[in-house]
Amino acid sequence: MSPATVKTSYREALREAIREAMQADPRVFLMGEDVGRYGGSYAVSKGLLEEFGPDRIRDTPLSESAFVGAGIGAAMGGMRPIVEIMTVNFSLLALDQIMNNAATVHHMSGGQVDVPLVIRMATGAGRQLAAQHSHSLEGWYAHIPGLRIVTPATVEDARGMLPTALACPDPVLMFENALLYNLEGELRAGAGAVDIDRAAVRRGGDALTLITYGGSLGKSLTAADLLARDGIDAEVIDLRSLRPLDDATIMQSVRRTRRALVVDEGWRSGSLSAEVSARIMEQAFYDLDAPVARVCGAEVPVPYARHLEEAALPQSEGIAAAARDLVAERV
Amino acid sequence: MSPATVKTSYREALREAIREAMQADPRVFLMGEDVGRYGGSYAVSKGLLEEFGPDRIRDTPLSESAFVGAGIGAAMGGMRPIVEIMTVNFSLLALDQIMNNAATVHHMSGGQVDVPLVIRMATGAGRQLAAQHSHSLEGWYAHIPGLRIVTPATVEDARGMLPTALACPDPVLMFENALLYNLEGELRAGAGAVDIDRAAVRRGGDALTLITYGGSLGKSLTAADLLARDGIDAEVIDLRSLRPLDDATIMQSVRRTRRALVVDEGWRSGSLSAEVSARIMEQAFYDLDAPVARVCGAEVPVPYARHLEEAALPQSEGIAAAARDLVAERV
Amino acid sequence: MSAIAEAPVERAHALDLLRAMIRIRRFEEKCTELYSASRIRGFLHLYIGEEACAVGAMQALGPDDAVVATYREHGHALARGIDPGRLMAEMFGMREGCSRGRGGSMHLFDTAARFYGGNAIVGGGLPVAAGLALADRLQGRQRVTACFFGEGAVAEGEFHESLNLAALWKLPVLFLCENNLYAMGTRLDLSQSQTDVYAKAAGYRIPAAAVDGMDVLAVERAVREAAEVVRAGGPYLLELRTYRFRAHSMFDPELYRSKSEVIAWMAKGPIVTFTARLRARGLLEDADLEAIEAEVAREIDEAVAFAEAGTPEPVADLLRDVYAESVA
Amino acid sequence: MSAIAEAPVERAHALDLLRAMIRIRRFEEKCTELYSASRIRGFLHLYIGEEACAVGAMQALGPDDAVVATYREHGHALARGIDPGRLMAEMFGMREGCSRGRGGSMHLFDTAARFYGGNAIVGGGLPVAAGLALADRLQGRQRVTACFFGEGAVAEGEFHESLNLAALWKLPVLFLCENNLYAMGTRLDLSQSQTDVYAKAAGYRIPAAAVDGMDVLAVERAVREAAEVVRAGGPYLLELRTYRFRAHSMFDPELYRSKSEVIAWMAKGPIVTFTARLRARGLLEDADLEAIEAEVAREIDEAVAFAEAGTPEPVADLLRDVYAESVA
Ligand SMILES: Cc1ncc(C[n+]2csc(CCOP(=O)(O)OP(=O)(O)O)c2C)c(N)n1
Ligand SMILES: Cc1ncc(C[n+]2csc(CCOP(=O)(O)OP(=O)(O)O)c2C)c(N)n1
Ligand SMILES: [Mg+2]
Ligand SMILES: [Mg+2]
Repeated sequence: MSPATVKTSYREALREAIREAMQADPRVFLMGEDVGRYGGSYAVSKGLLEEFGPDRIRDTPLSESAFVGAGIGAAMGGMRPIVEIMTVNFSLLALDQIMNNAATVHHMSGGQVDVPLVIRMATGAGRQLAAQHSHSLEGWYAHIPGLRIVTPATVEDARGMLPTALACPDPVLMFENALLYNLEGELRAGAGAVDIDRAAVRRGGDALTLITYGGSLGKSLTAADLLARDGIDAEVIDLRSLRPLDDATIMQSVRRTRRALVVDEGWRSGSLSAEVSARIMEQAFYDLDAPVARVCGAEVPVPYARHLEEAALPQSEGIAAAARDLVAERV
Repeated sequence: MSPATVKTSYREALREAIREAMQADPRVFLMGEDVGRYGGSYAVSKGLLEEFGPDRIRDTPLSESAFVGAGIGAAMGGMRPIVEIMTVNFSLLALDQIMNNAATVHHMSGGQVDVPLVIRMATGAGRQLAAQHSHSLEGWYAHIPGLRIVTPATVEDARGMLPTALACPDPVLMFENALLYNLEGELRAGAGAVDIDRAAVRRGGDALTLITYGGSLGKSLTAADLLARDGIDAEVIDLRSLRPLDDATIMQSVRRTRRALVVDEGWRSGSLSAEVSARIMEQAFYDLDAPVARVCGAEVPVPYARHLEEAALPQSEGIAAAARDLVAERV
Repeated sequence: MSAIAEAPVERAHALDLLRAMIRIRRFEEKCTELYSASRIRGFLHLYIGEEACAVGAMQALGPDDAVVATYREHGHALARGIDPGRLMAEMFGMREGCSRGRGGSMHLFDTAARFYGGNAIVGGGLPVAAGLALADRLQGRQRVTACFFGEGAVAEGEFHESLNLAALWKLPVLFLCENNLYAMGTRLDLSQSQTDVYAKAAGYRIPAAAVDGMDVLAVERAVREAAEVVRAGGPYLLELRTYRFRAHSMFDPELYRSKSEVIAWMAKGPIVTFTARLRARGLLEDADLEAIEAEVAREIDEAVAFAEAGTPEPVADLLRDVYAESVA
Repeated sequence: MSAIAEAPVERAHALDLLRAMIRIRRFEEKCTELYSASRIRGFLHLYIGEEACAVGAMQALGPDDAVVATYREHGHALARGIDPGRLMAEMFGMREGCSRGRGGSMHLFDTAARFYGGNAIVGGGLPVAAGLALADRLQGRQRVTACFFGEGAVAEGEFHESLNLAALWKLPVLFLCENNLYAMGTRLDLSQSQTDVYAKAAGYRIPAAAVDGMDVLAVERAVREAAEVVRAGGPYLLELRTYRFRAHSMFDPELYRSKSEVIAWMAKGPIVTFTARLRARGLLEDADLEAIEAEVAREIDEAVAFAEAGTPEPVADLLRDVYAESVA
């Protein structure tokens, strides 16, 4: 008998995860811009102010550096803060705190100081918000030792990554692709914590491996459907954690399919896709039947006009086309 | 008859480049922390305050975001600012201005607004300055469209990249590895502007290609000398520009040597080395006799203790060892 | 804040001000319509209720002065004299738009009008304004850079750094804080320990004042005075007390304020009060208002028509204008 | 700034204060020696001349209170009671160092003493201090977080954001600005339009004062008063006016100030003036001073011996302590 499931949105799953964590542990609190009275700019925290009060659902001033730094300090002081940065675009204002404090203090204190902090932020393009509001920087953040980077792409992960991240003594950055908030899915009743360091095979296949994460997972699965119509059976890997990367799952798949295409919404040069490609080069070169290919964000500040924005981002058709080229390639 | 040369340090070459630019163009000025009365934290601008006065050699308060933003605004207003951020470590405080304004405004204004700005900063580890003062983020910055990233690694480039960068209508970030300031070299008398978009082959060789830049160039050349003693003839490419990357020069070499090792002081995951490896995968896969290898910074906030810091950074012996392994590898 | 209700005003000028405010109001009302029809997309932040700020302020600026604004800048762009058709085309994402369709509502640019955005990072425009002013200072030009921002930006570090820099270097920046009491859903007293924004200027030794941002004449006078101080050589901070009648953006359910609060402020609206005042002084007849409305309606129809006739940029040109100089 | 030269002081306490200051002075003199001998490397920022600030301030803090300091923190670490041997071993890069040799001079940490660094990004410690205080507030603990920073940090956005946040949320942070007039080579009046640092607190409605940072008793009294305000529930900004006698770091040629300026300040030095005052009041004899010097010399010898006997961390352990929990 399969367990009962409930239909839930990604947004609701996140809210439920926050609520449960706050109920279970008085050290957990949420702070960020407009998380309280406004209800969260993506409505994730809607209703939580009423439930938990303004001490634990803290609206902050527009002071990204200070409230992220305060999250670090509060974590050092024994709390389990969830800091919401409204979107990744504004996180640049807090990058000094993130890289120079959150990521380093455990090491530079010789292991004395822990920073059990979770920073959540919306990420990604696709809503015509133009050049200053469309960054996809989660792969870029994955460069920084001392941080963990997770990218829930399913309702289950939206529900389950937060408790694990909160239990982790290290700073975890959780990137929520803004196009996913309305995603609906069936959640196992009683679904809870999931791991935050393993990749997941979201679709099995033999012809090639699509490696992706976050907002591009759905597009990649759609691409796999398109490919299936042509008789091409693509495996789809959701990285889930961008730091650490789960090399084992990637290599296991690529050694079998012998072809890999990395799909990454970030600007191509220096995106996470490059790291994935380089690792396959290093660990599975002799198993490849064709060079690893990439479908990435175009190297342009994301333009406003709809057709241009669409052209600037990975799309299912483009992914499928690249996959077909890859499968057609012969050594 | 070879032209006369003068012995010059990297520091002096930079200073001479700044001086010449300021003499030639009244729109050029230098601003940053301690560039004036202190003489520049690495003494690059020493003496320039006396020569050009405090209007054009401007000491700024500790306000990285404001003075970088002011550089952007001044460039938009017709000046040719050189902004010095003391070190890359502090540039995180200005990253919003760099990514969200300098890199985007030309595009999001539909090509109307130019930002002819040069931002110079010291970068790199190796002086036991520990976790908050040892970042090598130039490769990471190369992810951002709209910016140009250059890494002078020779006295000639220290002398010649600045005028070209100043003549460029786009924002150019110039990363000066702090260990290079004392580097001495012979400079052609009358040496001036050099290109800022092509890689340079610093040493010819057939056995493999070492691809590197900035502070790792010297170490790679030393490694090449070590290898030469073993009869291994390494080619050494200095990327010079990290954005754009000069694919042609890289591929031309790799197609010939059929083996490539990328040396990058940045933390390995998501460093520029990954992008270089991925591009070789994409453009020269069938010419490779072995997978592209990397020698990078260890994934750790740089520790203070000397022996640990040394172990955390690429060193000539390690580069040579990796090169030997690579050459020994047989398909 | 000084009451200047009785200050004299020339009829022609008064009608110009009124027309400018009505133009913004009707333009934005049209925008909401077009947004519902999905002709405009992305974020759309309306200035409705705050028109007196931009209109009053622009009176004090000459063509050589510069303007730096935020993502809530339709009003500033119009008041600055940028053609409504080019603005509308921008929001349609057309090549004929003032930013070639690359920017959209949040990134209106026009260098000919010295209008430097359309900046959508809160606080991000302040350092840039300081830099524009620095360029003027270094080149010996007697210009003002007017920098608009919301009271929410006051909490950002860039506010602090920029005001200090401007004061220290005597940069001709006119800081214009449009205090509409809310930053999205965050009321001023939940973001600032000191809620008198203008009082913060003392920490930088910058002269400052607050003015009723609902009174276009008061704004004009205050900005003229402030601009004179700036031209004489140094920054000034003017707080414009106003209110946003509409939601923060098209996605805002407005949970954070009561309908009655909004209605009370609407009664103090810049257009309704100015109209009443002009009528009371006999400077405005029904026919004047009708003429203005008709003229504005025609302008907006033309703007929409212009936008609709616009051409989308070819997808093949996606990568243009990333660099001014083509890269290798 | 209040003159409290005549305030009464107990002899034992006075000698404690003097000993604490002399300990710092001699410790750092030893550090310069060891730096010349390349036993200590990296950056070394000396506190010489400023000892009264840390020593006076620590008197007002209990063991449960927290300290956040900068890269110029040897004095704070010593005054907080951290073992000099562990500090010296840290600077030697040894496993027995207070940060296991990973931090060095700029990153002294000791959670047992609630000493949270050792922060080398100017201004970067202020938000963290606000967060530590927030944790106390949320957990209902009556603690103070003392946050030291230089006057150079006042220009950073993080200063502004942190003071506002602390005031808004009534966080128990004691902001201690050590105004030594220079940030590297930049004199205060070249970095601040308002050179009275404490006056900036008004912009946040934070109580504030300035005190003679060369007078250890004045500092102690001012910090006690300030800490009481903080414990009662909200931040306080205290400006400690002092001077750095030595170069900014070991690489600084000191082009930006005159030798005579330095000499004039040395005459006002915290140890020389306090010694003279105690002598004048008959609270200090030559023998006392000799005893203190002898005791301190012994402590420092022991510290150096401890450091020299330290063990370098094996290179194989390079990657430890990047994460508290091992990653896949
Ligand atoms: C740095 C930054 N943080 C957050 C946001 C998201 N955001 C956009 S507008 C806004 C409120 C700004 O309020 P205010 O400055 O008062 O201007 P108003 O919208 O009231 O005109 C916020 C939080 C942003 N754009 N930039
Ligand atoms: C954000 C940042 N910018 C620049 C530096 C380089 N730097 C180190 S100390 C210093 C001067 C700081 O002066 P102040 O705050 O007055 O402290 P003091 O050194 O006088 O104790 C500078 C510029 C830094 N560490 N961090
Ligand atoms: Mg507002
Ligand atoms: Mg100082």
